[in-house]
Amino acid sequence: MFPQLLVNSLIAGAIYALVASGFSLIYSTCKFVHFAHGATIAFSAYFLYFLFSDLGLSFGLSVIFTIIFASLLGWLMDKVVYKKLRQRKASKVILLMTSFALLIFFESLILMLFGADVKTIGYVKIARGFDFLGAIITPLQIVIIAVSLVLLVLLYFFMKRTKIGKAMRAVADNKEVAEVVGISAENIYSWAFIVGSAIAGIAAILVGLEQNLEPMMGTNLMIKGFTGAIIGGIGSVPGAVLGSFLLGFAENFGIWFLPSGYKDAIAFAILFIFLLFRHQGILGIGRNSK
Amino acid sequence: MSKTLQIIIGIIIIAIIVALVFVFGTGKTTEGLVKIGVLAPLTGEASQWGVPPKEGIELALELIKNRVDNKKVEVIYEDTQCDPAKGVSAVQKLINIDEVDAIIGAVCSSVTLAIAPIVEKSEVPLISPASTSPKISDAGDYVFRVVPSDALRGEVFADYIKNDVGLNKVAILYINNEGGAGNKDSFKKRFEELGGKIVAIESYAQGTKDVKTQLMKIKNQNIQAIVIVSYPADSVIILKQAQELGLSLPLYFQTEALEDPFVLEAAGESANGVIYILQADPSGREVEKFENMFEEKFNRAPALYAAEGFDAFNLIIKAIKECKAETDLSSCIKDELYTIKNYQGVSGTITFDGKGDVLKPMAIKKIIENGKKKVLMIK
Amino acid sequence: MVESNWSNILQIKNLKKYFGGVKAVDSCDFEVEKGKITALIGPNGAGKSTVFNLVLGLINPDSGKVVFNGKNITGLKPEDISNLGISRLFQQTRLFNNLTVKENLLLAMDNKDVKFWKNLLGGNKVGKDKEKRIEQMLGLVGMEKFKNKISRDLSYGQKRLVELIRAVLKPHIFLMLDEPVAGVNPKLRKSIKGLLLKLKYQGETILLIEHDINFAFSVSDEVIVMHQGKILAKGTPTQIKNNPKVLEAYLGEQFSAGSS
Amino acid sequence: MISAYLIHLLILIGIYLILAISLQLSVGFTGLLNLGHIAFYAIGAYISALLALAGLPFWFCFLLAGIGAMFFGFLLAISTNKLKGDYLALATLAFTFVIYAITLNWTGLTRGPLGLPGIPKPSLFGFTFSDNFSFLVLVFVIALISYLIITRITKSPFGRVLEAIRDDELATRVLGKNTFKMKSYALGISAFFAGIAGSLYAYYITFIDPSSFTLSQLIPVLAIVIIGGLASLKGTIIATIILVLLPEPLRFVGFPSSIIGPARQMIYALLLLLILIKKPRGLYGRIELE
Repeated sequence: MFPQLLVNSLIAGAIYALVASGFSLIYSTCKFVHFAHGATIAFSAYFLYFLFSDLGLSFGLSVIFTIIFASLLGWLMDKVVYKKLRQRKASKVILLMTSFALLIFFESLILMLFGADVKTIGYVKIARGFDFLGAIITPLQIVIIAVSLVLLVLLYFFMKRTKIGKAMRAVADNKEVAEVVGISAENIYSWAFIVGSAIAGIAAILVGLEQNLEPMMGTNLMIKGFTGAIIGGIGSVPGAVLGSFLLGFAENFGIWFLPSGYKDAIAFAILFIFLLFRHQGILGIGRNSK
Repeated sequence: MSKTLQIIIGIIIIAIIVALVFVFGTGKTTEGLVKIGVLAPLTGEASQWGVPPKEGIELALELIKNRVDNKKVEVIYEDTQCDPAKGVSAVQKLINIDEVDAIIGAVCSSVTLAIAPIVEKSEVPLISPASTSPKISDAGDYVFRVVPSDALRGEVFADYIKNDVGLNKVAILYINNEGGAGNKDSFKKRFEELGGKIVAIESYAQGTKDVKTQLMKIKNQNIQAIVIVSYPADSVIILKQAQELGLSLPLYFQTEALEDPFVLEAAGESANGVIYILQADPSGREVEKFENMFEEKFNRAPALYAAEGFDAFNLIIKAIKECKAETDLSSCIKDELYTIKNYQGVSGTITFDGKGDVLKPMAIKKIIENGKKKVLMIK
Repeated sequence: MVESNWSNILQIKNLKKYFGGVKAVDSCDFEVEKGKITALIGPNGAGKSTVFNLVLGLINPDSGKVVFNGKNITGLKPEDISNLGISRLFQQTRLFNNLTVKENLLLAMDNKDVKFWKNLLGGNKVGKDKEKRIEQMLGLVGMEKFKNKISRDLSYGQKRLVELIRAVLKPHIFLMLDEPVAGVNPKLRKSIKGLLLKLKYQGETILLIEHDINFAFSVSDEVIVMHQGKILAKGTPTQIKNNPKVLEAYLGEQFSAGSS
Repeated sequence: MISAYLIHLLILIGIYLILAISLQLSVGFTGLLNLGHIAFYAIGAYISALLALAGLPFWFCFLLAGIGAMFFGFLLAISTNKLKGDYLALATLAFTFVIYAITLNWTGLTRGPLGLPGIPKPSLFGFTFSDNFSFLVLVFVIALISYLIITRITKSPFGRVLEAIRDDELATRVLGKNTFKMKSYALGISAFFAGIAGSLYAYYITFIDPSSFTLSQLIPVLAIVIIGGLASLKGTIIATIILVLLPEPLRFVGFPSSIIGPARQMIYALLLLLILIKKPRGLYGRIELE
């Protein structure tokens, strides 16, 4: 049974990582908890459903448009709402509250536009997974794990090599200093939202295919994604992916021994323990409060 | 006080005044008006089984062209979000402001249990289209429901599996919410009474999309079948992941979820051979008429509990007709409802017992192949 | 001021603190004599503020000992060290921005406000004598009319003055001031210098970090020069002025002959 | 009769007021971004419900609910002492999820998802608060006492130290105050009142289950504290009235029945966003967090 548990954990971890990486990118740069990231994922998944199942666009086109839609949605949230609050130097608790309000708003909008009934994107047929060293896994699940790992590598290079990536890390490290050397923080915030939400688009596509769609999917994914991000180290994006895989493993191996009702309890207990003993997470940089 | 502050406070006050005027405006002409309140989770996680009953009611209202005898029928919808506190707020408003004559709802047992004492004290009859918790049976004289309690469903299904199919060792996978736990408890009690053995019990949280490890734990045991209690969305996930894991065990769903067209469409062949239990359909004619009319209005098939919403509304209308010029319409409706025997509803033949519960024959159905179903037994 | 038999109020013994590769404090040894004003000077990054943080327990040393008033206080919590009688002024302003000047000062005057039940039942009211003391201290630096102003609305210089008064008002036997006159206009510098000298004549012991060497020399009895985490030299201002090591490593051209 | 409906709303306002002013004590006055408040609300509700169902007198269940919640408040304070800002928010939010998972799965104690129905009406000195009006009087009196106690705390020198901790904890420690003890008191007292509110909720709604104590119940209370204005008890009262009454007029607006649910949620979210953007410091906010 061990290989199958391993595969289940990898799949779960990969899905959480897709959610956590986007969220963590936005958090590390803009320094606030953007809970409405879940709504971006949910809305993008429904947008893919609208393009592919309703309008009947080709799957390839629908995917590209969905990713564009996701980054546009994230960018709009920043420009229309968060930017005003930043200009008024609103404190973190207000930004957090605003992200909750945005989450409620978008989830109700999805409910109004698409109704409450369960939707599935019928692109991938349900078929018995094939054997892979004694564990059963479907092609889509392999794609999810692969994309998640590739994403980790791409993100790593994006942050290390590209101009925007370095600027983001500079702003994340010290906004004032970054501005002194000519990086416009506002500009970088927009980029953080664009890239972070694009990742949310990718997550929406893969999760939308693997699971069915419901209006509240954003909140559920977001809670696990942010748990993974914190365990991995809220400040570091690769950490978020690592933390998400750890969460996937802990949950699945955990309920192998404990009654399965405790799946969420295990996840949150680990989160709590990490926040107490190593609050900066595995890869996080310990911000010693001066 | 700054300008913007005054604007905000102004908006709130105007809104409240408008609301009260709106209320008083309609309040007066109650003679020629029958008011029915509807409580259902229209948003939030439970909206997937809160919206269908509302649609069933809308269809029924349209069919009677908003009138009964010489009175106009008005339906007022309230969103409970499956939250007891919001349910109490909504029912207080329906009873004390709108002065409704009857209530259809709530959907979630938790809300029904919270509002039961209030409707009991205000003597307003309530018919729940979906609350299945056994506790509701003795929640009050004014509390009715058109769905069998989990207790009944669990017993019938346990009898069927133990005696008719003849299985002794099963596992249970249930959704960890009020409906799921209620069904699990009643099945387990009855099945063990009959000498069967529950080898493993696994659960999953509402809203989870990954039950692979739970299925694996069950696959690991030596059992003859899995009894599953789930809602529409989760049923698709369970069927999909069971197929993906190559689970060959026969699946028995103690839920009407498989009757939901979305589930069959999404699950595809992974649903073939699955057996589930639901309230027995009356003669086909009744159900087909309802489904065609529903399709015409909403251009999609009726989802779970839409039929129950439809029946609940028509039962109240039937009671109102009998009551004619009664002064205290609410109590009269209550008394009339207790006289309902073998009512041919679209959700099954309905007879109310002394506690307002419904005695409905249960049907065991088997899904032959992509959507085609066969009734195996009526118990 | 409680009399203790030791002539030195503070002893630093072989203190070490490395941040990664940076040797912020590299085995320092020095003492601070009671009843005197001692200045700790040195170029930026010499480790002066780090020594202050080590003494006050904000960060723990890698090795070495801090003895205060005959008691080894290494590793104690900041609040416990502070209650032994040390009052500190931070380098950047750390006033309680949302509270008024008076509230900032009241917080320092005693620790009776941490008792929950006494405060809940109405004890610990602000007595007449406290009001007078606050008014009197604020008068020293001409800030009495700002008593009820919210601290964040004060200018930088005014904030420094209030913080200085807060440090002095806190019951203490040893004052540690981190650049008390930095960013303060010349007129106010004179009144601060006057205040420090007045405190010294009242028998107080002051250790201050100062960038402005002229001000340091003009007010202190002893000077300790730090450079790259080490003690370069110790002595009276005149000795330090002529000390070749200090001249070469640190003072160089900017030291002007006359003192202000 | 309209009065019964208004009485119901006033009872809700009373309960939410106790919840909001106690949250204000930890968020507004002590600067502890405590998102675990609903967990204490749940603990209080469950303790008093279980004891009431066991037939114990009202005053005993009521007080024990407060004390029980306070105990968990101290526990949380001790474990999260070193955490600041976002980390504290995330740890306390994780605490809420842990308590939710426990109440959901410890079926032996809490009957899990089946909840606890049939909680008896409270009775004091022989008088049973059976009708809503007498219950309103009870809630009003308790809310008034809570308000007076919390006002007294925040106006006293003890409250001044809490505000000092909010503005600059390090400087407060350097003045010789044991901020750890003070923060524990603040969190403990705020948890006590949340427990009291939970007890009143249980007695009033007569049925509690885990789903009544989740993130969606935290958002309105946090909104009240922010919109009322941090560290302003007067603002909190007005914000409680506004936010509890806000959804009510929406019930009377005749939306087409197909979108009635989501439409109200969206307007509620929009109004929330409007107030947050227009007044980031809240209606009576007088302080600025960093």
